[in-house]
Amino acid sequence: MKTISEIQQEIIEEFNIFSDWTQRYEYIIELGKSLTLINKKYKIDNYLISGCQSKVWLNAELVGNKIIYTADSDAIITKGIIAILLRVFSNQHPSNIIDANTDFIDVLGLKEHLSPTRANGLSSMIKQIKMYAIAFRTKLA
Amino acid sequence: MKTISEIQQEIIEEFNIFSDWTQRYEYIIELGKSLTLINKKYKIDNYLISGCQSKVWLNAELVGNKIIYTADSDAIITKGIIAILLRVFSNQHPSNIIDANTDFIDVLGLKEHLSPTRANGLSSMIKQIKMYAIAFRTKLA
Amino acid sequence: MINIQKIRADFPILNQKINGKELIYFDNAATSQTPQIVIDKISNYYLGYNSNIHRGVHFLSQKATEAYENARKTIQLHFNASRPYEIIFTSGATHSINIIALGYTKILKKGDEIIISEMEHHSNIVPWQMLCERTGAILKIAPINEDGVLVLDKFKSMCSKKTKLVVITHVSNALGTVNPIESILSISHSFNAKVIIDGAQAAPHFKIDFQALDIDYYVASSHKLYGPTGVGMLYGKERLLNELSLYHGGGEMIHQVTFKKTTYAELPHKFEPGTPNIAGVIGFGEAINYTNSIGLNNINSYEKELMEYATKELDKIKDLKIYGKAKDKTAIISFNIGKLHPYDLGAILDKFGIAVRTGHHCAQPIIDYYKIPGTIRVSFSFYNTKEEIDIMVDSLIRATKMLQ
Amino acid sequence: MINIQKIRADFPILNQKINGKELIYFDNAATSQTPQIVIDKISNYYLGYNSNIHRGVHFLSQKATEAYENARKTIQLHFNASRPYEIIFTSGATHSINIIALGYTKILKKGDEIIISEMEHHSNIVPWQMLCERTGAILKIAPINEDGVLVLDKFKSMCSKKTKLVVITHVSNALGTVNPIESILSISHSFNAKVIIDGAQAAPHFKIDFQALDIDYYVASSHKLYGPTGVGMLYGKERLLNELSLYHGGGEMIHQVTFKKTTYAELPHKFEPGTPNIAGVIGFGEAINYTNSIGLNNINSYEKELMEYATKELDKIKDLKIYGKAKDKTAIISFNIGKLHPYDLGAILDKFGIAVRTGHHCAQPIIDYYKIPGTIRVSFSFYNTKEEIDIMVDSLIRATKMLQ
Ligand SMILES: Cc1ncc(COP(=O)(O)O)c(C=O)c1O
Ligand SMILES: Cc1ncc(COP(=O)(O)O)c(C=O)c1O
Repeated sequence: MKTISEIQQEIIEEFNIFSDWTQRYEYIIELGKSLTLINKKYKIDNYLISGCQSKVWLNAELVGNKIIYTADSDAIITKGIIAILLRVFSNQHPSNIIDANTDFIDVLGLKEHLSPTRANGLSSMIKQIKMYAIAFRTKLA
Repeated sequence: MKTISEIQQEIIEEFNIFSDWTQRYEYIIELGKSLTLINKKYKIDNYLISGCQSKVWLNAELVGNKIIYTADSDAIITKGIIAILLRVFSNQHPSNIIDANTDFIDVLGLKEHLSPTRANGLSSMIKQIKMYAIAFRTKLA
Repeated sequence: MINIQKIRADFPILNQKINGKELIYFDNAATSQTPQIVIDKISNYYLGYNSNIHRGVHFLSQKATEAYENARKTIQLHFNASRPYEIIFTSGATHSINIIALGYTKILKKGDEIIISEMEHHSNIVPWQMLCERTGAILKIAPINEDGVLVLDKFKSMCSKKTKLVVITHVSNALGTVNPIESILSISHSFNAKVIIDGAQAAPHFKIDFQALDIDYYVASSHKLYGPTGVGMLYGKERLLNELSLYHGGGEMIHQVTFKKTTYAELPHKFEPGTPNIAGVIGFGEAINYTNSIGLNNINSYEKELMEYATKELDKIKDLKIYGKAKDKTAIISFNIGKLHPYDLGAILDKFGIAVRTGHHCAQPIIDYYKIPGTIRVSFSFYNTKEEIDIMVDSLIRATKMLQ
Repeated sequence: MINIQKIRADFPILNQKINGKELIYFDNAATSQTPQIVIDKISNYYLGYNSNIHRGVHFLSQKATEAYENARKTIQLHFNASRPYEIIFTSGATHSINIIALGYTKILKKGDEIIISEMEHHSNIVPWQMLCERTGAILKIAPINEDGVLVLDKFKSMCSKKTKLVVITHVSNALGTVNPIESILSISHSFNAKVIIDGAQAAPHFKIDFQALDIDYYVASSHKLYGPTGVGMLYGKERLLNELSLYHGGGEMIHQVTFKKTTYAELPHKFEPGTPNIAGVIGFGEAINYTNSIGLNNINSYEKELMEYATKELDKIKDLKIYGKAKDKTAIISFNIGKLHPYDLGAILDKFGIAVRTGHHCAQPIIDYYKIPGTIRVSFSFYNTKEEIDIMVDSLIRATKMLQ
């Protein structure tokens, strides 16, 4: 089982082979297209994190002592970044999720998408991911 | 009987002998001190033109076909300028008052005191002088 | 005639690279750029005569006051208001609208009606919803058709003697539609209703004559008019402004204050409590001077040319759908490409150095009308060029390929 | 320590002649001067990244948004507020006060009491009079004594469980008195009253810690804080801000708008409808940075030195009477000479190149208290010098001779 920072390092290395933003974006778009679909029953307002640019739906479940996140978005770039975030955060122990940071996103050259002012829902999604982790840690304790 | 513009010219010439603003101001202050007092019964709120810096009281009476203005202020420089204005406008026919302008004040180097934004009451006083003239002209007609 | 080289040199901000590409600024409807002469005017204020205005006896204060009041006269003349004090300086169009809406709190009665169009900006919706909540007045929505055009017949049939206010944008910020304000004014006036016109998107693009059109209220923002941020104007006919009640108190706006009784100053001061945005207002005046030095007619015809060219070129893109097909449109094109999300296209255009706006443009009801998540909005100014449009169209095609 | 040569070089406006004399600017309480670094910050905004903020996907918009939100953080840290969103940007202190006063419209009931001091600025009187008119609340005046000091005992005895709000200036703009806000806060809080502190004249001169002092609401103006015009701040505790009702609607401040129902965004956005004064806010943040680079403690002790020196020198002038003899005073001296009218003295000082303020300083009640037509107010900043004070005293003596 890889740690969060190992996965982050892995992604950074994958991105290193791209020589410009077009390739990075094409990859993200691919990731977006191949993102595992969220269960339809979670694609409702209760699970909605609304940025005013794009919508994000997020669900979290505790399986054993790990959290499984699933998510979706109506915008494909947002979805691609969601795929990256889930790869990092999903299937991890709550404590590790709480402690993790998202600086690797800067390294990938995607910083602007996580700006709280971009209102694409991603920065709220990260907040929400952490909130779930806090809630589930309490449950586990 | 001198016309308004003759009096204005006269004042400009008087001021010409002053070599700097101190002398001009000293003269104005003298004028202020020697201004004929307004009848006490007019020094009440009804006759008040209030600037928020200094107060001006103004009264006007029709004597024959001429208007006699009397006025006062609580600030001496304002009062001095009032003396100049009354010398120009008082004891003149309403029509001539209505047509007259006050550009000569600029020539005297006192322009700033007549700025509507200086709030010393003088610019409102000139408006009021003209209003009286309009009212009395109607009466005479 | 527009000398585009000369004009672009007036706007230093345009001469920069974003992400390695020449900046193409097509977000003018959100905020227009500011010419050097306006920037200098603001700097020179702080370098030379920064001072609080009105009531100051000293030189700097007099100079600042004069510059501030000259800006008011400039704007009065530009829009042909009959008196300088009918121009109230505010902090922006939104603020101007709120002053009017608050001002009607005591005038409107339960059951009175306010008609508002379906294509308003949030800033021209929420204040009226709040006014209705305060007074019990009823908000009625004048509908648009599929082309994004107000259905004038329907509007007319909604008017009655209950109609007290008609609220309408001169130009829709989401679609570019120019509304027929002459007809709206004459219909509304025939029912004795007052008309509030939101000119935020109109004033930058064509000449408006308040007296000739018999306009009741008109609002605009400096930052969309090549001027600084934090300044706006509210025009109202003297008689109407004097009927509005006041909800903001402060210095400047009073005649006399005692704890027993406060009497208010006259127009415009009673609507300008507190120290205003002095540098901003002076810069706003200079921006209007600059606009007039180019000529709004020149601006308008050049921008029309850009619009037509862009519409034609965009129409060539497969699956591109333009929202807003009014005959009379100005400087704004809103569109989507197939089912692509506007955010995705906007994010990629940004990488190409092209600034457009995506989303609901603070006009959610109209976006809801079309049942879409938002649009890409391209908005032009007279410093834009056809070459920029070509690059954008090209970039859109490339972005579309990436996203499909 | 203050390096006065270096500091004066930061303020280019000071280096000019008025009427042939070196400008001496002693009107800092009306508007302070702006250092070059702040002017440059504003210019650089318009030259480099002028753009509407929040919601923009493109580079310029992101950059402007970041700079704007950084200013909020700068100000939060400067005043030690616990959250950035407890700092609301407004168009000035007056605007800030009005937001609070409007916000209490639905909270106050008939018979509730608001206590306000006798030494308030009109901007901190009129909004509360209006609030009382709207709600039936009662305005009670906490008196001052002949020294211009709040009579704390009387204030305390006026407090009761009816007291809902206590409104007090931190520093009197007319007299310079520093009010004992710690005591006022603890007395008020013991009656469960909220305290609104007008910091317009305090924030420029000494450090304030919102959390340490347990401050409920605090307002200030950028243009008195070495920043640009048209910007102010409103601090409120999160819980309190969220209780205030909203009277201004617009873009930015909403979460969702339909004609049926509008839901508001969170703090701080719900109090910042419309496009804010982006350049102004960024400049305001830079002004705070500049102030901190000098150090408010240095500023405070230098200004104290100026104050004491000026008081001593002025006291030598025959028949000169200083209004405001509080032990704790800051950077402001108000006085008259014999029966001379302040306007006359001010007009002559202006001719000597000296900018002072004359009149009632928008604090008529306190001027009425002393039964005078107004005062001459000299207000200092850290770029002023003892030499300037000497010249002023000399000029006052000459002016007095002219007028007698
Ligand atoms: C004590 C005090 N409060 C409030 C204000 C109002 O500030 P502004 O005019 O910047 O809104 C002033 C400004 O003169 C002041 O001195
Ligand atoms: C049509 C319209 N009205 C009002 C506004 C609000 O203007 P401001 O944000 O400058 O107050 C805008 C700005 O987006 C607009 O486009």
